[in-house]
Formats: sequence, structure tokens, C-alpha cells
Amino acid sequence: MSDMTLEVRNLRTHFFTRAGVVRAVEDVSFSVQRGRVLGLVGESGSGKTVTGFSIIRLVDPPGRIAGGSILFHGRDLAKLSEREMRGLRGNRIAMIFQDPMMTLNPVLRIDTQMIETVRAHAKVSHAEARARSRDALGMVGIPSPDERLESYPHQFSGGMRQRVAIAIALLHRPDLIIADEPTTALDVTIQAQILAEVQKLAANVGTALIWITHDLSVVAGLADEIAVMYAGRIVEAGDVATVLDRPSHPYTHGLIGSVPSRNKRGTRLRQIPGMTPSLLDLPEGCAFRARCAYADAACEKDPPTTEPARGHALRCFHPLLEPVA
Amino acid sequence: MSDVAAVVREETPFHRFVHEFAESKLAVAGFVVVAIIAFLAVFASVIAPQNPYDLAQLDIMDGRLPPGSVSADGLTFWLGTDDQGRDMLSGILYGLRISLTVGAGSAIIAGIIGSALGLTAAYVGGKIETGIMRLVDLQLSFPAILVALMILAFLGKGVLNVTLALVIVEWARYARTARGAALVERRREYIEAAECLALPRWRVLFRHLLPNCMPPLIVIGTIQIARAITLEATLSFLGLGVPITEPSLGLLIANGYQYMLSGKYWISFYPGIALLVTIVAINLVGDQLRDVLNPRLRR
Amino acid sequence: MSAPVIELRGVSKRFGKSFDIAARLTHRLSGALGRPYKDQTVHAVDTVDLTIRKGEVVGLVGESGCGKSTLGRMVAGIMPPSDGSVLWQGTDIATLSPEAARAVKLKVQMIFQDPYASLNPRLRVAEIVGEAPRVHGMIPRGTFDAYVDAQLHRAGLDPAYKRRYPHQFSGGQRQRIGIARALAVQPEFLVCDEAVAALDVSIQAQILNLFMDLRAELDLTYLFISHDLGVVEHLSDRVVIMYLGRIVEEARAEEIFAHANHPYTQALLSEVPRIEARKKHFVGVKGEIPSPIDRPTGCHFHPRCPHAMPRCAIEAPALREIAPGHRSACHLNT
Amino acid sequence: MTTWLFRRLIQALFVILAMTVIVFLGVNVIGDPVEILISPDADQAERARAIIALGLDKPLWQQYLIFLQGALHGDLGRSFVFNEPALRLIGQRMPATMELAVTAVLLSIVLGIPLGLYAGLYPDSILGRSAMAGSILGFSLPTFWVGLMFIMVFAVELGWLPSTGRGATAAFLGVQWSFLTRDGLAHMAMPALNLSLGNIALVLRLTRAGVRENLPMDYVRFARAKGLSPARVVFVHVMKNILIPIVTVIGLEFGSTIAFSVVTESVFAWPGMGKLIIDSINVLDRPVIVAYLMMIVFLFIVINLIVDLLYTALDPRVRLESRQ
Amino acid sequence: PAMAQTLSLAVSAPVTSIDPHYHTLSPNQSLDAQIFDPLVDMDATAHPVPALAESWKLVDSQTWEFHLRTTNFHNGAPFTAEDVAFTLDRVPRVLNSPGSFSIYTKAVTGVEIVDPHTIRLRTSGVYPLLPIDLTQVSMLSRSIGANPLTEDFNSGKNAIGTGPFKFVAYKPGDRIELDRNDAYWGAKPAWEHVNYRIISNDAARTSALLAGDVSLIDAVPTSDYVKLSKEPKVTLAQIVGLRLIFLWLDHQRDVSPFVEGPNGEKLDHNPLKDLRVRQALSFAINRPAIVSQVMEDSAIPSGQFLPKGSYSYVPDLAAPPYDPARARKLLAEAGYPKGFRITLHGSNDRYVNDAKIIQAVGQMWTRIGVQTKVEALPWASYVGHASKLEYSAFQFGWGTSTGEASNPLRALTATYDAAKGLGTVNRGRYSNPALDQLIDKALVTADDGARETLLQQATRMAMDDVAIIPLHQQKNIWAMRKGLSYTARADEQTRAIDIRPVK
Ligand SMILES: Nc1ncnc2c1ncn2[C@@H]1O[C@H](COP(=O)(O)OP(=O)(O)OP(=O)(O)O)[C@@H](O)[C@H]1O
Ligand SMILES: Nc1ncnc2c1ncn2[C@@H]1O[C@H](COP(=O)(O)OP(=O)(O)OP(=O)(O)O)[C@@H](O)[C@H]1O
Ligand SMILES: [Mg+2]
Ligand SMILES: [Mg+2]
Repeated sequence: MSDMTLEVRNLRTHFFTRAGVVRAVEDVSFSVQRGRVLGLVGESGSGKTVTGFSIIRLVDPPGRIAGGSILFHGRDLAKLSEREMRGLRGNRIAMIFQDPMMTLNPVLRIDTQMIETVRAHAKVSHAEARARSRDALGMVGIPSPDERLESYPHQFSGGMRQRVAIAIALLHRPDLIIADEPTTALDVTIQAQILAEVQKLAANVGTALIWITHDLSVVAGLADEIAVMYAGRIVEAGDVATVLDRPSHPYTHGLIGSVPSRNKRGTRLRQIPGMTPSLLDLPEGCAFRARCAYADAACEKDPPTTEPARGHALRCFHPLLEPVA
Repeated sequence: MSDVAAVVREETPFHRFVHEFAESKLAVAGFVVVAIIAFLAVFASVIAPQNPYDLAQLDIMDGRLPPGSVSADGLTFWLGTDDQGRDMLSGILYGLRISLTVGAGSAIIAGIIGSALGLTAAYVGGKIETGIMRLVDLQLSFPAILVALMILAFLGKGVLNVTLALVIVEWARYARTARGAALVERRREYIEAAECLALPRWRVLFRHLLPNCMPPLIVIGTIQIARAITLEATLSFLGLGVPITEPSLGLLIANGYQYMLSGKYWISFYPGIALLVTIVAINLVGDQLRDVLNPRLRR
Repeated sequence: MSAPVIELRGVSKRFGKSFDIAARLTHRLSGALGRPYKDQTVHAVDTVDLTIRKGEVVGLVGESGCGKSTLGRMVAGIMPPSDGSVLWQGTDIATLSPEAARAVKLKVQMIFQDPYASLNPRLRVAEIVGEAPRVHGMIPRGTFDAYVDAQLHRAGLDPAYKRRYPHQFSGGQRQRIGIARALAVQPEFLVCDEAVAALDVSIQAQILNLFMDLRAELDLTYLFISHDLGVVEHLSDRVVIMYLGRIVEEARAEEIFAHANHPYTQALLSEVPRIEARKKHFVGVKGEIPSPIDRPTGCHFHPRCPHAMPRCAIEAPALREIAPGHRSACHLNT
Repeated sequence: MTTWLFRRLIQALFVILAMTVIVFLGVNVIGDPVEILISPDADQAERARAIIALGLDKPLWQQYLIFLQGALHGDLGRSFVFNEPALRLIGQRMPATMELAVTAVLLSIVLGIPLGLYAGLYPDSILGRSAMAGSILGFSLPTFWVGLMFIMVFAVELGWLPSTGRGATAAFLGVQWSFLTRDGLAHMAMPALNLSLGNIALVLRLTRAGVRENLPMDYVRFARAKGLSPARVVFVHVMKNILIPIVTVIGLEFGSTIAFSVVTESVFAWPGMGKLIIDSINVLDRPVIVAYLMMIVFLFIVINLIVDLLYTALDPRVRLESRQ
Repeated sequence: PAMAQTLSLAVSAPVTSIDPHYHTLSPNQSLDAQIFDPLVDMDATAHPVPALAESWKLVDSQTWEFHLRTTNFHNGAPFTAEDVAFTLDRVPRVLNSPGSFSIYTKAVTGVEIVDPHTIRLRTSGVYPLLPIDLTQVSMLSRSIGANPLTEDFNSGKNAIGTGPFKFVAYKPGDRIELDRNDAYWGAKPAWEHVNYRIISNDAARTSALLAGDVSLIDAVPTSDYVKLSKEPKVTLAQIVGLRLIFLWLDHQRDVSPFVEGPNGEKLDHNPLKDLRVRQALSFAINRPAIVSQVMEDSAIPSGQFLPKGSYSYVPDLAAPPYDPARARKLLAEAGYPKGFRITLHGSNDRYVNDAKIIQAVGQMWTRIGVQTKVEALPWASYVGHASKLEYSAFQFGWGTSTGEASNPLRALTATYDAAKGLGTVNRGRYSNPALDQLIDKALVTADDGARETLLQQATRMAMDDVAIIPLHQQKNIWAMRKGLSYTARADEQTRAIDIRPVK
């Protein structure tokens, strides 16, 4: 396992708001290897984005990394100075955001936004930086990149903007890309284009990828491993086949069950009752227990992380054993 | 299903608003000061030792007395007197009343007229919108001072007329803001829903659209009150304000202004302080309102 | 087959700026200078024919900006068509008296995508749900509370919450309020415009179930707009595929998913991520979705179509029946 | 762009026309210029002669038509008081006002933006809070009062700056300007600051609000995620976005700065057109009032034009066609 | 050094034109006095003194002969009788003049040049006031060409006079720059350069003096008068001026618009037509209080048109005494034991402390039972209303430019008569045939002594009948840096030549 790009151990990120402490990320551990794709799935507010921001240390007050370590090639990012961190961001670690309409600065030209990224980390001439930018645009399949460099973001469609964002992420051939729901806002055919692009790049460059999404179907085809988050914790993690085909956690199970295609056409869908709990001052114990059919008194304590099989992590007192229908 | 409660406490938007407003101590202090000032202004006739607008109660022989002087009839002028022998304290209390009436009155009337026009423009669109907005442009490109002069010349001086002049000067800003807000809100789905439910147009306009356009209007409302008060003061300085026998704060300052160099500071200074405190307090409230009512800054 | 409730006949919707003197002046001027004026009209919906029958669930699928919402709005009577006519049970809505038009309008209700923007934040739930029935005199005096309670209950909400404001509810609950609001005027037809797109998977299932329950309970007809093929497949009897303002294919749901005819439908189906897929190799249709201002000539899909022929760039294919109840608009079929 | 220009022109024409009608009526309503202009020693015959000399004997609509005819030939009439073409008079006074107003606006940018940036980036810092509190004072104190305080402190007590007037000027492009001489600059300092106080406060607050609103935006985070330095994020990414509302507001305020220079000009005896207009109103010098207002409308139109062009330069999303 | 040779002074009222014949506006005339000379000048106390005319006399009852001084214009052209004729010819022909100087020259019906230094002017009747009228008319040089245009004065081209200073530059609204005329015929001016600045705002003007930006200011604000008189760096020059502040009452209408009964009811008659009421209103006013409290002693109470020392001043006509008891008694006698209500109008931007004065009067009237409402308006709208006779009681001021009483008597108190040009600004429409007769007679009395007596009689008659209610005569006050002296002028003009360093 010398290929380990990122190893997150017991990460906690909390928001100290006036209303109380929001434990957005609580005791999260996972790792990604070179050239592999980790799918981080979970419902809205489960802490996926905050996890991503914690890794590149862009959690703003009142949020703070409250504990744990983020080992990037063995170096603990949580301990780096802001200056050292800045050297890594956009360079060794890149991030792509959800909404392509919002991530590019609307009033700056594409070339400005790309060149500044190149020159932030490499001492190269303007022309050289521009050439690199153009190549990166070409790499993500933007036609006539030379002209497109002169454009403003609003002149691009959503899919093209997302490709520009990806191109920016790729400028320094980073070791790790954190992609925070980068295709959620896009149409199906465009999403497929982006996924195709990303797959190709991961394979060619050997970048490790954390793909954050709430859509199980997307990661099913893309990821090597999956981590399912619920209320700030990873409740189940493992390789795609294990987690999707033989989910052990009742939540994962319910989630997969409620996908329409897993149900017979026209019948009632299987549904998880209730709603996601608020992370504000979450009481101790399994956060899912209020919605869980199997919950009992034992669940009022925090379930520990167990490893029922090699490479399969689970946080549940009552794991399901039978595979999903 | 719904047995899982979403939020525990029953909370009206008003409660929440009060709550968020109270987060800034400074704004609360501002609000308290505004309330005190409003109280003083409303009950000026009870509190003030003298009715400064009643010529029979003034005596120029008491003119320009320094603070703390005592008149022939045994009245103490805590803040001194002006050139007409007007007790400054009483003058300030009554002046507050005029200033607030003029400021708040014009802001409210202009607000009502301007927002109604702005909303209509946004909601109805077409020729009516173009017409209203051109009128707004015309109004905004006309210097306020000239408008005020013409109106005051036409109607004569008077608190009501100054208010009217300020309304004519101010309404356009509201119309612009209301239209801007309404153009955004109009595209919201709840307006479509109301239309889909075949609700009458006026109902959609005033019950659905208007309340949701209120935040920016309230914000510019507070600012406009402050603006109106200062504008009235400026008009007074230029000799176009309220009648001299019923001075507002601005007129008191303008009157005392000429005594600044001769050391009779109190004639201008105390009304100045009163004006300053009033406007600062209103603006503190306005600032916090802006933050609280701004959906983009909402936490 | 049951009777049609809604029929669209050659319905189009264009959005454009009205021309004032200045604009006309420039047009003339630029025309004189030999630079013809570029048309800025948005062709959101382009001569659409569609029939929806009583009790049916019709799924409307298409990519962003293809005119789904616009079509839905015209069906719901929020927006008049630029051309063509919308028929309610056989009569053209445009010819109705204001009274009758209002009654028809209430028969068709809409459920919106955004659970946050679709509820007036300044009204209590009871008012949101009860306002329209009260204004239209649908509730007898004194029974307001009971009526509202019943509506909320039917949508799966605890009536105890009715004095609350929308912001105090979660997304799923809000969507239920929106449903209660629509049901409160006793509609026969629901237009659901991406009604579950903004919800989490687990909540989405709850709402979809509610829709199915209500259909059974109230004998509702649905126009179900969505870009999520999985959802549409699960719910719909019939599926309509739109591309850039036009219907390109229309058939029973099983038929579409089994025998997609139009190249666009085929591409769409192949690109839908499936939870069953493992280490899928993504391909992606080439090209971007064109803008409705600057539409390709002929078949709108031809610049991206793998089977495009010269004819496709010239002539727009008509929607013709290729199998019973299966219509498609592609030159490959002739 | 052409459409937009046409639209602007047509609108401007209407505004100007409406304006002149209003002013003609308005001046008539206010009073009778002859009463003000003519010497009290003049007898009735002389009075009648003066009325004819000034063309005030004709019915108002005829006077208006005569004016319109002249206006079409670029002649806006002669001042009753100065017996000079009204336009020339305004032209003579305009540079003084313009340089005051421009300096005031520049001051508001130079002081307002940095302070606003600071207050936005460090909202809880002492300087940030004081800047905000100070800005409230900026528009709470009546201009005329502050002006006199300035004079008392800086001219009378400290003797650092000359109290009033315009000081020495130097010619540039055939026009006399104060900012070219030391003496002129010294004379300009206080009035310009006085005039700009409100604007400084405004720009400061706008900047702060813009920073507060833009900082949490995705594109700022993305810029940080690219590893850019905080300086680049603030001064390039955030700055360019907040400039848009600032430019708009400054453009609008520039107009009212000019209109409100009346007060500053009279306190500091600054020979600009603000003082001219107030004097003209006081003596009902209708040609000057009309010409002044037409100039102001014209100026507004030009400013709006510039603002719109700047707007397009700053915000590529804005196309002139799509703005009304 | 050079600096000492430059004098900066500031006046309050803006100069609107350098053309001395364009507009009969006192600020313009004040400036003209630096550059131009009339034939006859006024001295500081408004008595005629020789200027370009060394002497003048009546040759017959209708002909005046002027002997002219030998001097040159600024451009070197000699001053001759031709120039006088040129000037008299030009005065009525100034284009677009809103206030023509022809009112001062129209008495002249014929001009006869006797020799280059003697000129005879004929009048249609006996016209004893001609030399005084000519004090207002500045002499131009015919060398500037026929039909000189007003604009060319402002640019300096035509601004050629014989006065103590030469025109250098005119910056409208700001300043006029002047240089010494070394060839001046009179006393040599003390300054090589003069900056004649305009600072309208009172406080700014005072500050400019205190800050040392200017060395002399005119129209010292009353509120600064006391302070400046104590200021060690400053000296004052003052004189009682020719301007009287007074009140008009409605003498004409039977129902006056702004008079009501004591409870607001309409009155079917006009109490102001009753002499007792007018006297009551006059006795009710505490003039010394107004002078000390409102004017801060920069005025003196007055009971007639002119200050002491003027020609036709009535020595024993004192200001009406303050006697509220008598006022109340007179009111009761007139049938108003409970008084009545009245609105007192006035301007707020024209005369010194105008709005404050009427407020004070309002206080005083209210005290005798005449409940007074006070309304002050900007002059621009006030004067129109007042001229349309819309008010019942209102304030005005009158500056007697000629320095003798026929001028106010004719303009203010003679019966309004457009044909004869009398009662031109008689806004109370006071009419007294006996007074009219006296005035007519005085105007054709050539003998100065006899005329003075007639004018004094007329003045007394008008005042006894309370044609107007005189309040006070303003003092004209200049403040200057210590080390300078100025001869205060009754006519309010500021003349740089009269400003001199104290030896
Ligand atoms: N600035 C903040 N202050 C307080 N709480 C925050 C803040 N940012 C995020 N949170 C909280 O942290 C939790 C996790 O948020 P996060 O954005 O990571 O969710 P997510 O899984 O990315 O959801 P989504 O799918 O909606 O993007 C949420 O409950 C959110 O309310
Ligand atoms: N009021 C309007 N004015 C101008 N153009 C409009 C208007 N409403 C819609 N359009 C345009 O019409 C086209 C179709 O819009 P519509 O909202 O119907 O698409 P949609 O299929 O619902 O897309 P989405 O999936 O993004 O909701 C779009 O290009 C849109 O920009
Ligand atoms: Mg997220
Ligand atoms: Mg849509």
C-alpha cells in the first residue's frame, strides 16, 4: 500500500455557531490510493462537502477542524502552515465544485483564471502559462481552445464551464482531485461527457479521485470504492460491489432500495421513513436509529466501526446479512 | 412520516426577525434611542417647559441667553435660548417633532406611492411599466432643491408642503427599489402558484408580491427617513424649509449657524447633537435591518 | 381508452422583446447597412401536439431548457400559448368565459420543483393551503379549519403544524404542503414540474409514493415532468421525449425503454447512470445542447446525431406513428 | 448597442422637453422676474420697457416656442441678470464645479474603497467597526454645518488652509483649473472633502457590503482552492465583482454631488455653477435655470452612458441591449 | 513688499456685470466705482461732491452747466464733453437691460457741448435733482466705439474708465482683479493690486477675514458684530446707512386678506385703515429691543426715511416710542378691545435678519392683543406676491440711493400713478392728496433750502399718518485687519481707494 495518496483518520470538523456546535464531520476515516476513485455518497447535509473542504483546509469560521489527521503522502495536512497549504492547493490537491455556474469568476476571462493558477505554483512566463492552459482546455475536450481562452464564463454552457473547472484542476496534474458533485447540475448527456472525460484522465494521469455525490447511480459506474455518509459519519464503506450489492447498514440498504429502478414499475417504492436529523447538538448514539426498523436500546450508544470483511467498514450494531433483492 | 417534528418551537417570521435584530446590541441601542426620541417628539407639548411656537410665550429680551440662564418669569433655560428668546430645550423637543413628522411622513407617503407604482410597473409590465419608469428617470434627474423650491413657491411654506416636496423628491427611489425587488420576486414559483390557483390579480399583487418585496423597501425607508431629515435641514439652510415660527431641528441649526463664530454655540450645537443622535440611531436600526432582511446574508 | 382531458394542438410558445421605436429604428438602420438584424426570439415550445387522457400519467422528459416547464405552464393555464390551442375536455380554453376559464384553471394544478421558492414565506401553512378555496367560495363558512386539516392530512402532514411558516419545514414536508395546496382546489389534473428533483433520494421515494397513492385515491391525471428517466420509467404510463422545443418521440413507457426509436432517446437511455452498472465505460453524446435562440435547421438533433444525413439539416422530420401508440420524429424511419 | 443608443437619445429628448416645460411653468409660478430684477427706483414706464426688453410681455406659450426655436439653434437664451448667453455662463462656471465634484468622487473612491475593504474583510476589528460608525456620521451631519466646522478649525484656528474661494488657477485645454496649482489645490481641499463626506460613507458601506456578500461565494472559494494568495483573491476576484455596484452608485451619486454642490459652494464661496443656479433661482433668471437644467440632464445622460459602458467593461454578462 | 501692495477684500453681493449701465444693481455699482467715475459723486454721507465735473450750476431754471475735469481714461484717451454726450446717449440703449440707468438720465432732454470741458444739459421742467441723479451714471470713453456690448465689458475690452483702478480680470461669482491707475486724478490709491472677491455666505466671509485670506469685508453679519468689535486683530468702520427697514400695511382694501377677527372670524372692514390701529401697531413695537436683540446693535431705531445728517432729515422726528399701554388703548378706542388676528409677511433672504425681525414684531403685536402669525418666504416668490398686493402687513426695506427724502416720498408714499411715475413701489397703496401736493411742489423747487423744508414737512405728514411703520435704519459695517482704515459709506459701497493703511 505504498500507493496511498490520502489517508484520513478520525477527522472531526465542527461549526461553532451561536445556536450550538454543528458536528458536520465526526470521526471520519477513509483512504484513497493512486489512480483509484472513491465515491463519497450521502444525503444533503450529511457532511460530504465539509469533508472535502476539510481536506484542502478551506473550512471557514465558525467551522474548524477539531481533530484527526489528514495524511497526504504521509504528511499531515492538518498540521501544515497556511502558506505550505496554499502551495498544495490547486497544485497537488485540486477541487471541483458542484455548481459550474458559480465556480468561475463571472467577471474574469477564462485565460486570466487559468493563467493565475499556473503562475501561482510554477515560475513560468505568461506565454508558457497560457500554452499550458490551452493544452489543459484541449485535454478536457473543449474545441478551439485558443479562442475559448479569450471568453468569459457566461459565454459557456454549464457543461463547458464544468470542463473548464476540471481543466483548471488538472493544470498541475494533481495527485488528488476532490470533485464535489460536479455533474449534479448537468444534463444526462453532458454528465456522461464529463464522466467519460474524468475516467480517461484518472486512468492516464494516475490521479486519485474523491467523487462526492448523492446519486448512487453515478458512483456505481465510476468509483472503485464507496463510503456512505450519514449525519457526519461514514456508516458504511467498502468496494463498490460489496456496498451496493450486499449492503450491511440499514441506511445503505434503505437508500439503495428507494432508487426507482430497484423497484418494480408502478409499485410503491420502498422508503426510509422520517427525515435526516439536524446535526446541531446531535444526541449520542446511532444517528439513524429514529428511522431504523432494527433500532433498539443498544443503538443509544455510538456504534463502533467494525470490519466485517477485509476492506469493508461498518458502523452498526445490527448489520444486515442478506444481500439486496 | 410527519410524526417527526421539523422544528420544535412555533416561530413566526416576526419572532425570528426580532430575534435576529436583537443580535446586535448596537442596533438595539439605536432602536431604544429612536423610541425615546419618538416619545419625546410625540409628547413634546407635555414635556417641554415652553411652547416655542407660541409667539406670546417668547420674549426677545430673553434672546441668546447661555445655557442655564433664568428668564424674568423664573423659567430656566437649560440649553439656553435662541435669538427670539426661544427655550432651546423646548425648541429641540418641538423641532424633533417637526423633523420626524417631515422625515417619517414623507418617507412613508413616498414609500406607499413609490412602491405601489414600482410594483405595478413590475407586475403589469408593458407600456405602463415604461411610462412609470420614465417618470422615475425624470424625477431622479431633477435636482431636489429646485423641485422643493418650485413646490414651496407654488404652495407656500409649511410643514405639510415641505413634506409634500420631499415626497415628490423621494418617491422615485422607492419605485425603483420596489420594481427591482418585484422583478425578482415575480419570477418565484409561489407567484406562479398563486396565479395557477386563479387568485385575483390584486390579491397576488398585494398579498403575495408586496409583503415579499418589503425588506428592501423597509431598508431604504429607514435610510430615506434619515435622508429626508437632513434634506429638510439643508432646505432650511437655503431658506426653503419649514416656517421660521415652527422651526425643525434643521432650521434651528441653520438659525444658530450664524452664531457659531461668535461663540454662542448652543443655538446651533444642541439641535445639531439632537439631529445627529436621531439620524445615527435611525441609521443603526437601518443597518441592522439591512443585514437581517437581506436574504443573501441570511444564515 | 378513456376520454382526453387535455389536448394540445399545434401549441407554440415564443419569448421575445417587444419592439419600441428605437429598436425598430436600428433594425431599419442595420438593414440598410446590409447587416440584417439577428432574431433574438426564444422558441421555447415549437408546434407541439399532445393528448392526455383521463387517469393517465404522462412523463415528459428532456434536457434543460428544452421547454418542458413552458409546456407545463401552458397546460396549467399560467401562460397562454403564442400559437395553437389548449383544449380542456374538448373545448378550447381561450374561448371560455372568464368564469368558466377560472373553473378550468382550478381543475389543472401544478406542483413545482423548488420546495423553497414555491411557498410564500410570509403566509402560514393554513393560509397557503386554504386561501384559494376560500377566495373561490369552495368551503362553507365555519369549516375552514376542518377543510385545511383534511387537506394537510391527505398530503401526509400533521394538521397541528398548520399555524407554522414554510421555513419551519424540511424540503420534503414543504413539497407536501405544495401538494396539499394544489389538492385543496379539487383538481383533476396535476402538472408536476420536476416535483422531486430537489429532494434527497430517501425523501423522493416518500413523495413519489404519495403521488401514486393520490392517483389511486382521487383518480388524478398527471403530466409528470422530469429529467430523471428512472423516476419517469417507474411512474408513467406514457413517456414523451422533448428536444429543443419539439416532441421527438412518444410511446407507452415499456415500449420506449424497450424499443427506443429516436437517436436522441437512444442516446439518453444509454447515458442514464444505473445503479446496476459497474466500472461502466462512459462515452457521452458529442456536442452541446444548442440554444433555443439559435436553433439548428431541420432536425434539431442533427448536429449531435450519429446517424445524421444531409436531409436532416434541411427538413424537420414530422412526428409519425411507427408502431401502434409509438410516434417518433426521425428521417431514419422513412 | 445602436438600439440602446437610440433608446437613450429618444428618452433624453423627452426628459429634456418635459424638463423645459416644467421649468417654464415653474418659474412663472414662483414669481415675476421683473419684480426682482428692476431697480426699486424705476418708474412704471421703465418697468414696462424692461418687461418688453426681456420678452416677458408675450404669453407664456409664445415665450416657450421662442425658446424652443432658439434651443434648436443651440441658443438657450440670455441671462436676464448677466446679459450673457446662458450656456456661456454655465460653461464658465462648470469647470469649477466639475473639478470639485470629480475630486469629491475621487476622494470617496480613494478613501471609501480601502476602508470598506478593510471593514468587509475584518468586520469585527476595531478599525472596521470605527469605519462603519464613522460612515454613519458621514451622512448624518448636515453638509453646511460640517463645512463651517472645517473652516473654523482648519482655516481660522489652525490656519493650515485658506478659508474660501477658488485660489489661483491655471489653464489647461483652454479652461481654468485649480488642481494645477498648489494654491488652487489648497483652496480645493476643504470643499472637496466636505462635498465628498457623504459619498465616502456611501462607497465605504457599499464596498463593505459587497465584500461581505462576495466572500462566501463559490467562485471565491474556488479561487482559494486554486492556491491563490489572499491578496489576489481580494484585489482581483472580489474587487472586480464589487466594483460593479460601486460604479453604478458613484455614477448616480455624481449627479447629485453636482446638484448638492450648491451647499458646499455657498459655504466655501466656490464660484461654481451650483452657486450660479441658486443665485439664478433667487432672482428667477429663467434662461439660466433652464439652461442649467438642460446641462444637468445632458450631464446625467452622459454619466449614465459612461456608467453603462463601464458596466459592460466590468461585467461581461451585461449587454447593453438587454438593459432598459 | 509686493504682498503689501495687494489688497484682498470680500463683498457679500455678487457682481453680475462690469458694464456700468447694464443693471441698476447696487453690487454692480459698488464695483463700478473702482473703475469708473460719474460726473458728480456721493461722499460718505451721501452728499453730492465733484468728481469728473469739477463744478456745476444752473444757467437757467431748465439748464445745468457742468465744468469737466482734465483727465485721461485708462487707455489714455482724454476725457471730454464728447464722452459725456456719448455716455448719455448710450445709457438708454443698452441691450436687454433688465434695469436701465435711463431712470437717471431721462430728465435730460438736450445736450449741448460748449467746449471740450464744458457741457450743458437741458431738462424739460425745473429739475433740481439732476446732479444727484447723475451720481449714478458712470462715464464711458467714446474711444471704445459706438454701441458697446455688455459682454465686451466683462471681457475687459470696454472696461475703460477714469477711476482709481484698472480692470484686469473678471471671474464671475468669484472675484474681479484690479490694478492701480497711476494716472488717477484724485488721491493716489494705496494698492497696486486689488482682489475684489465675492463671498456671499456670511459666516464664510467672516472666516475669510479671521483666517487672513482677505483684509476687509463688507456687510459684517450682525451676529459677528460684537465678537469682531472685541477681536484684537480686527477694526471696524461703520456708519448709519441709507436703508430703512419698515412695515407696509394695507391701506386700500375694505377687507384685507390676512386680517381676521380675534376668534378667526371674517371682518367686513379693514382695521388697518384706521389711523388709531396703525398707531397702535407702531407703538406696540419695541424698536430698541429689536435693535439690541435682533440686530445686535448694528442698527438704530428710526422714525423717518433717512439717517441723521442727511439732506431733508427731520431733526425732531424721533422713532415712535414703545408704549404698549397706549397701543392697547388706541386699539380699544378704534373698536378692537380684543384685538384682531393678522399675518405678517416678510422675506427671509433679502434684508439683514429680515425673518427674525418680523418674528420679533409678531411677538410684540401679540402682546397688545393683535394675534400675529408670521410668514417668511424667499424673496423670489415674496416680492411677486407683495407687488400683487396680496398681503395685509408685510416687511420691506428701502435704500435711498439719492440720499434725500424726495426719493422715498415719491416711490413709497405718493399715490400710485403710472402716468406720472409716482408711488411706483407703494405696495400699501397709501394715498394722501395733501402729501401728494407737498411732494409735487418740492420736486419743482430749485432752491435747496426751500426744498428741504418741503420734504421735511412731507416726511412728517407721512409718518404722522403712519403711511409706513418705520423700524430701524441699518448700520453699514466693514471689518478689516488691524492696520487698515476705511471711510464707512452711507450708500453701502465698498471702495478700495478709501481703504488705507493706518500711518
Ligand atoms: N458555515 C457553516 N455553519 C454552520 N453549519 C454549517 C456550515 N457549513 C456547513 N454546515 C453544516 O454542516 C453540515 C454538513 O454540510 P455539507 O455541506 O458538508 O453537506 P453535504 O453533504 O455536502 O450536503 P449537500 O448534498 O446538500 O451538498 C450541514 O448540516 C450543514 O448545515
Ligand atoms: N419568461 C421567459 N422569458 C424568456 N425566455 C424564457 C422564459 N421562460 C422560459 N424561457 C426560455 O425558454 C426555454 C425553455 O424553458 P423551460 O423553462 O420551459 O425549459 P425546461 O425544459 O423546463 O428546462 P429546465 O429543465 O432547465 O427546467 C429556455 O431557453 C428558457 O430560457
Ligand atoms: Mg455539498
Ligand atoms: Mg423547467
